[in-house]
Amino acid sequence: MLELYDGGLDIPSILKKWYCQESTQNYGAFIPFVGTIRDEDGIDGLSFDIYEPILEKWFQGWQDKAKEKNAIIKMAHSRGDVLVHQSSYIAAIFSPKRRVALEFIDLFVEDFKASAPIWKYDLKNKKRIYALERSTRIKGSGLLGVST
Amino acid sequence: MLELYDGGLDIPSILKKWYCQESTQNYGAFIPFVGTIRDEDGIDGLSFDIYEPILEKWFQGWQDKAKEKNAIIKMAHSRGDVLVHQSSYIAAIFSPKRRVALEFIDLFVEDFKASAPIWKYDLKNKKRIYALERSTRIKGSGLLGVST
Amino acid sequence: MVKVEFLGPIQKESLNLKISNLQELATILQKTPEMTEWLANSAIAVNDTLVSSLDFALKDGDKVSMLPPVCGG
Amino acid sequence: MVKVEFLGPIQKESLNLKISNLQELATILQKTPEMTEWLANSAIAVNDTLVSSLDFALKDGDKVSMLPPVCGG
Repeated sequence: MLELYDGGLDIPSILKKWYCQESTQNYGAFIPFVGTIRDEDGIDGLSFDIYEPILEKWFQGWQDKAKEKNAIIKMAHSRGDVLVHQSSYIAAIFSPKRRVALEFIDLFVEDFKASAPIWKYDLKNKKRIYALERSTRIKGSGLLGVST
Repeated sequence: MLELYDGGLDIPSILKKWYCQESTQNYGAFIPFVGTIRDEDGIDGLSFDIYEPILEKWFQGWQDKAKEKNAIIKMAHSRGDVLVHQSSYIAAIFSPKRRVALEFIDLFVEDFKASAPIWKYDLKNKKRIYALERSTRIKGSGLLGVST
Repeated sequence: MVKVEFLGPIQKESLNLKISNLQELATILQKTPEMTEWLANSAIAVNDTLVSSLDFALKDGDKVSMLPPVCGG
Repeated sequence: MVKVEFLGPIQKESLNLKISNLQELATILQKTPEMTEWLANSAIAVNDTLVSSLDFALKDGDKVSMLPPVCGG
């Protein structure tokens, strides 16, 4: 399940909803990862653009991988502006056993950072500044830049 | 912070409390681990004994390790009986950066399983049966069994 | 016609081009100096699937998307 | 006197013994056949700190705890 929200996430509500949705499904381990905007470099917050069609496909690929281990993944992300100390990201793994969950949450979050089609901007003085230096090229980038 | 409760844990309330406690402390990553009793082997639930003095010392050792990385750890566990589909365990890491949190939650949960002075019993037909075959000897066990 | 769209921070209007593969798109976009860095940085998707070869054939109605470096979370 | 307590599933009342090290405790407990498996399985703490040597000296008022295999979570 992939959920997108405008602005900061209501983390306690999302955690409660997900936990209750799965509480009788016999998952022994539940591991959420929550990302919260840090107050640093004088930013007022961050802002996000998302390209949903590719995000959905990327997420479905992970859901399929999880299913092979009898696990499931849930994820929510913010669109637009999110202020400092608000949260913009939550992902969670439910699995029968703990090792699968501990390994999946790490792999999932790292691949999310490297591959999910989401662009981050610093919010400073009402301006939206693309965070190029903190961004990661998607694997295979540069294809159209090759001189021939 | 180490919290012990009689019976199953109210996971949504604990998650909300912990999240709100730290939401302005500039932790970019928050990773809880929740353990829920699985319906298996015909058990009605599990039951737990805890030896608090050593649990507190063990937990404080981890809190000190976390502090070196500017992270903190919270944990709650059930005492006594916890029924199937209820949760008996939650631990969480808060850290400025995600790598520290992802690595700590794994190491912490595994060491918890291997070292925390907590004993587990299956609840079956109103009886409490020690789960010896699923338990782990604490490092250094067998000291008094050595013949001399 | 093939629709070419520029995602996230690339400030450029979509294009509709008569091209039959990605090589032709590369040749066209490389003529625009302000695109140089984006071309070097960005991944390419055709109909929302990432592709890895310039020979990738395009047909009428296809959508090409350019994805610059990402940073979710 | 040294207090010896048996934690978790070990169904045994605490003992108060006049002993000066863990070796003496081992000798006493090894005489009880139903303790054999617990002795082989359990870790030992003195005053709530785990110890790893039978030579560990004990003094009046110390508390020795026996911790059988654990399984939290």
